[in-house]
Amino acid sequence: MLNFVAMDEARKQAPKTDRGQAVLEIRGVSKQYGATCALDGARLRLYPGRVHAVLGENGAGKSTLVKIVVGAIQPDAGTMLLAGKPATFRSVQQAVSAGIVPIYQHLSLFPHLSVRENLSAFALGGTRNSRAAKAIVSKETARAWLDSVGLTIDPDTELGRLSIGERQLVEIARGLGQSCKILVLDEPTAALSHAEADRLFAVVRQLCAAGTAVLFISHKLEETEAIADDLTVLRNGRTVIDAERTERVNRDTLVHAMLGETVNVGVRDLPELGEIIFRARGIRIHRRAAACDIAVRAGEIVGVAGLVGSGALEIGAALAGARETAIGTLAVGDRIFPTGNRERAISLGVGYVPSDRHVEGLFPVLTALQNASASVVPTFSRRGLIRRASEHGRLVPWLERLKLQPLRPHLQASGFSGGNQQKLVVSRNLALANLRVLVVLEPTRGVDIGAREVIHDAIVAAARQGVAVILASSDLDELLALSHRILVVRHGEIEGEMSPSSGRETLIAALAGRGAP
Amino acid sequence: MTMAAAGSPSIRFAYRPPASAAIAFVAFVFFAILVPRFPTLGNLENVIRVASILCIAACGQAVVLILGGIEFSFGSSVALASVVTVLTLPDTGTLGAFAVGAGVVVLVGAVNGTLIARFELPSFLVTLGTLMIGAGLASTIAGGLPIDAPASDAFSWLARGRIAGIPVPIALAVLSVAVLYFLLAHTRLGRFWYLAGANVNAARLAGINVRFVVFAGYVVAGAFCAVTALILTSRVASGQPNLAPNLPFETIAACAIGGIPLAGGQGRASQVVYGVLIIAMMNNAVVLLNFPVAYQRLMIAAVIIGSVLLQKLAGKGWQTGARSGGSS
Amino acid sequence: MTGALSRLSTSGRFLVAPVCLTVAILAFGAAVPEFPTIANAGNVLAQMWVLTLLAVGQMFALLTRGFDISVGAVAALSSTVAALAANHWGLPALPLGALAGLVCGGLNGLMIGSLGIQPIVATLGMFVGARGLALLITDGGQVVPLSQSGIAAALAYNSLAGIPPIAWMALAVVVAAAWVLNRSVLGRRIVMLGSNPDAAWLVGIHPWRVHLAAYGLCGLFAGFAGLLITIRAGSGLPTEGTGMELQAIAAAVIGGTALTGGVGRVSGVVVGAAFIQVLFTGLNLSGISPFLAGVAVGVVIIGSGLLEYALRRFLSPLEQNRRMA
Amino acid sequence: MNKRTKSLLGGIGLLAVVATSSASAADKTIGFSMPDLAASFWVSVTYGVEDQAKQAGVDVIKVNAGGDANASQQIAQIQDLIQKKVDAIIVGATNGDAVKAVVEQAIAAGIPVVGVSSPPNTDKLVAIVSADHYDMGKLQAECLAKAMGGKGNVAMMAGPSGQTWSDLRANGFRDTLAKVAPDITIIAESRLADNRNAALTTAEDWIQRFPELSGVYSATDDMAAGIITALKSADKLDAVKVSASNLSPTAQQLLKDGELACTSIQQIVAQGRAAVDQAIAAAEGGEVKKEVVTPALLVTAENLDTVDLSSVVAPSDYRP
Repeated sequence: MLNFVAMDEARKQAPKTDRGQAVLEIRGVSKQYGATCALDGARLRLYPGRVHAVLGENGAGKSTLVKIVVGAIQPDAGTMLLAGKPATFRSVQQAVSAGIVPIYQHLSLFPHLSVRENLSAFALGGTRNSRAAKAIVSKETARAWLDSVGLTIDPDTELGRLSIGERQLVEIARGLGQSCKILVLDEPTAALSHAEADRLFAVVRQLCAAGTAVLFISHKLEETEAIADDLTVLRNGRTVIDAERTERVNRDTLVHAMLGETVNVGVRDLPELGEIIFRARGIRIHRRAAACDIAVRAGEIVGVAGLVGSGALEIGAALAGARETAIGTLAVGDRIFPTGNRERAISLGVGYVPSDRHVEGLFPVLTALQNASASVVPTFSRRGLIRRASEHGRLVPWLERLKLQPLRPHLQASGFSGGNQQKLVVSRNLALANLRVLVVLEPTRGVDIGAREVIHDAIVAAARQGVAVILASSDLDELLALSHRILVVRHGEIEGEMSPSSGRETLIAALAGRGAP
Repeated sequence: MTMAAAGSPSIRFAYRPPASAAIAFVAFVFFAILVPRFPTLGNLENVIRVASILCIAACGQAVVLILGGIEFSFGSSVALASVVTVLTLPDTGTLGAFAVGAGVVVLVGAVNGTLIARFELPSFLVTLGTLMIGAGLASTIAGGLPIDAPASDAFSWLARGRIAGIPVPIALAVLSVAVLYFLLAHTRLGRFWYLAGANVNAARLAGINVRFVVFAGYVVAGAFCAVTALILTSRVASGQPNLAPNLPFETIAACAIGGIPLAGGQGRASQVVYGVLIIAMMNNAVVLLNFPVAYQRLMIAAVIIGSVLLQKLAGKGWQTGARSGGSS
Repeated sequence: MTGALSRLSTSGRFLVAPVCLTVAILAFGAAVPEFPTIANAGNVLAQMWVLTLLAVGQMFALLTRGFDISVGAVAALSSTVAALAANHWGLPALPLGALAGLVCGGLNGLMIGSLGIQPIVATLGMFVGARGLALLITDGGQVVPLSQSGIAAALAYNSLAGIPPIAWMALAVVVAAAWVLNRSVLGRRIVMLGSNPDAAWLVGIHPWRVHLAAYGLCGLFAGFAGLLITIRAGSGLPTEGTGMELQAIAAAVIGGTALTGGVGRVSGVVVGAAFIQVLFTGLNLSGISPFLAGVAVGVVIIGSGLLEYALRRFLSPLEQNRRMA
Repeated sequence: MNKRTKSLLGGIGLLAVVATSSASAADKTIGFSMPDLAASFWVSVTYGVEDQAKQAGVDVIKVNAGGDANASQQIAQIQDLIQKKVDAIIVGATNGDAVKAVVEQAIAAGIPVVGVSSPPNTDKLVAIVSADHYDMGKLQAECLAKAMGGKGNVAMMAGPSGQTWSDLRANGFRDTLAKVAPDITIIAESRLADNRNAALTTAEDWIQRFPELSGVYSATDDMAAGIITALKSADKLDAVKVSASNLSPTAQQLLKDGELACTSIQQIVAQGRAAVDQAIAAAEGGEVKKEVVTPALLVTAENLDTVDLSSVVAPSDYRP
């Protein structure tokens, strides 16, 4: 492990004596996954009795940072100081016994175990005792823990029967129940109602009053401002705001820091608009949301903006026919087709770049060429036979155009960097012979700048060919630069529409829920 | 052969001979030196003939493994086919009986495919169920006893005949491997098998009719197995309710030894051939050496584990989901 | 309403075996008057334990999302080792057979947990290897008669409160399995690993150790089954147990154990094994083709899968709404 | 399909009979436990048992362990028969040692047990009906030695390992061969093959490995059929003599065609009949013959027509 302490010392800001000594300090931490750099010299300082929020968009490195703090993964480089003393955690167990207790975002519960057993998971994982009863908390304790988060369920209920919100509360109760110096909350409120969240904050306050440091990871700006004493913002694996006091940071600064301004999205001439070729009617992604109606013209790029959990991605997936909705229809031209049927959608020329490349987009063990051609197999096959030369001939120009690096079509896809993997998924759609509508979700998430430019060019080029593009992204610059108009999504429905020309600040305000655009 | 890109050891290449080819070659040289009369032409023909029967069914297993599934029902559908073939022989003639017998195996494949593709049941569960049902039916129909087929040259031609001097089973195995190669490398369906096996979600979102593709995979697997069933029936000239109970395990072992990872999305026809050859050479060698059964079995076990482990250590293609300490 | 349904979806799988068992008992009872008698129940209770022990062991492997097709072969090896040991050192050495099972299972666990070999490949190797070893130590598969077969026969056939002593011992071992699964830390860890492997890692569980333990238990129970075979047969049977691995998986699956891991109850598996045993016994006694038992088991396996599919289909819209709400 | 329906109906019919008969003292029910209905040998025994029982007016409950290696299944089945309170049990053992304990259990429960062909290894049996498997091997040795002219090389397809019948036959063959034809060498022995397909594969390998092969001992006729197929396709049938045991329709045809030198048989149908007679006698408390020996016979092409097949093999249309 490299030691960046010396280098870091030099950059160190004036000590903030009034907060006391940092109970946990992380310096220059880096972590590489394959070709992707998740953390790049990030730093973090936690002070006792204070809530410390870590903010950042998806892929900024938050969850990697959390995993390092709790010992689930080991960094490639960097130092960790626990109460001023160097420490390394080789396992979760070591971190827990050092008083660092994680609460994950409903990742680490066991649906087939009872609530009480879930509450005792850390003990079960680490105990040397053989009897489970010794490691499992008593019913009274369990009730008390659950009570602290306002849950009144029977501790012996099977966890699988609880709602997602209730499960999240169980996860929190488990963390709160451990005796800890540092509590790590990873997006704890994602599945909570307001009342539940308030309850949680009350408990967090109590813990702080008793001297616990709380690491709080969230996307929600409102609650961050409400609860956090200090702020750290990560972007692209780097710390951009370092342990600043919350009151010194206003919200717009925060959003700027999170989304970044440094990345210049090249200004592009957007194509002329044609006829309306894509319509969605009455799409509701869940029961309580209002129906969405969307019409997109040929050559038009419609941005869909929304913070994480807003439903923007879900709406995008529904528009591509990739997500079944209870109600609503889609139409390309006058051809109507149902939601949730990609086969039909693709036959009508609806391309789709899913948001989660690894789960929904990539065939990691297959070659780059096979990945790029997955949606267009019929175009280079005749009577069921694949014509390899034709496949090569059709797809390789796309790979060249998208500047695939390295340009080796027969390399296994898992060997490419994130940006180049994304190019494969994009080219799969661009190569559609009858492409009329392109739904692109988070096209540049976890993608390096070079690939990002290339993908943006390709999207605009497609629109110029008369393709209707729907672009959902958490990257505001991307949306502002590429869209003809931007739909703002909150709470699973389209709350309004704005023009990119009204500017970044307006969009941020709209996303943050301050004033209709 | 392409050279590895500098500094990225994790990169693999699509075109390279499978590691099992080397194992097969070493095994061949080893046996040729150590086992008397192993490298004679006649013996090698034997090895290949026995290998060819296994090879055809293994081609079917390979399709299922590429789809990320597993196929146990081969064990009984072969027996069911042999019983049905021999029973229908008097009424339908040789060709008709073969057609009926093959139809039975394909039908079992279709039932598996329907349950797995349409109802999204685990292939393990479904094929285990059809394995047991098929075995029960075969024994019930036959009354538990082998039923002799009337001796006829036509009936035994599949196992004993020659086409242009080549034994029919070998010719059929070559044909099967060619068909498998062709399906996998040159057809749309084969490409869809890879895609569905590599990432079923992504395949669905890429607009592929995953249900049909999976269904077709199990039917094609059944068709390969049907050929094996007919050759075996012709070979023993009787309907045997207990014809080849270990066929599913042998075919899985052959594919695994050949280097097809059971996680799905990968596998080539040549790997099936090498895997089958390794097993057949070893089986032949222990008979020629007049080894006791015990050593024979221990050797087979060692080869299964050893060759899979060797390939796992050699190539990284076997790593399905790299997580420290985890495997599942 | 929703609660009751979701409860059905989680516990419905455990109803398959009892329902099938009841139906089988009623059907055979109608056909054979002696069938549903207490004495016959005792008879089934005396016979079902070999399969039960194999199935309970199998359950541990299934709980971790794996499976073990070597259990039949391991049972035969254990049976032989037990007989050889008992003849060499006297009857108290019989449990060495179970130790042989434990070793085989542990090897499986190491191959799967540490080396990352797929369960099917690892246990297939063990399946062939254990058979070979059993033949090797018995000079090509000769049965090993126990020199003190009288005591073994007494254990196997004398009645102790209605069922033979050996059945009580098997019952005790099964109760121990239930204890391990429900009350021990190891049992919790096995369920945790199968229920959510990522989370298991995150709360500090070492997956390879749990794999080792789960397959070790699977082998140990196959070893117990081997002991049972030895005692009942009064000899070590090196070639016994063909086809038992599949029956054991069938019993475990019918008994509600999920192939997807994390779900399984010892009681369910015992009832599943009892169902299969009743099926065989009933078909035996009623003179109907014994081959139909396989058909019935196969139909029940696929039927239980379809039932789960139906519950999933029927409940998923409700679940989805709940999740969104 | 039809057959299956029939067997189902038969089963149900039998149930009805069983249900009423168990109450009546006049009618007897005999249990018959055998290792493997997939072997022609046991089918013929079963035929003898069933046919004789029909004539005597007793019911038979037959249970099939489903394989020579399924001893624990057979133990359970004999327990079922004890439970069923049959009046007598006929046992052909998977393994004489393995079922010894449970058979003694039956005897202790007051049920007389008759051993047939492969008797349980206990001296408490009320009767043993058998011909020696050892003799079958012996007869094969004598015949094969003659056919080979007293010299040459023999390979043994000795059948599955660990089974009483296959071990005894092989020993009989080996011992006798050493005596009557010391110039004949046994050059190979396989115990892996136990069915036609495996025997065929093994024989093919032998033909390549041992060109000097001039005789093959086969433990069963089914395996002999496989061996002969292999020899025929290698064009070695004239050079290599094959002997076998048992006399299924396949073996009869092979003898007629001169492809099989000889086969040693037990009069297994007769054994089945005798076993039923003894069982009935025992059940009724009548006089029981402790040991019934139906001698092993050697069948060749010459005496095939004179052998009383009705005591040897079930009619070809018989299905158990």
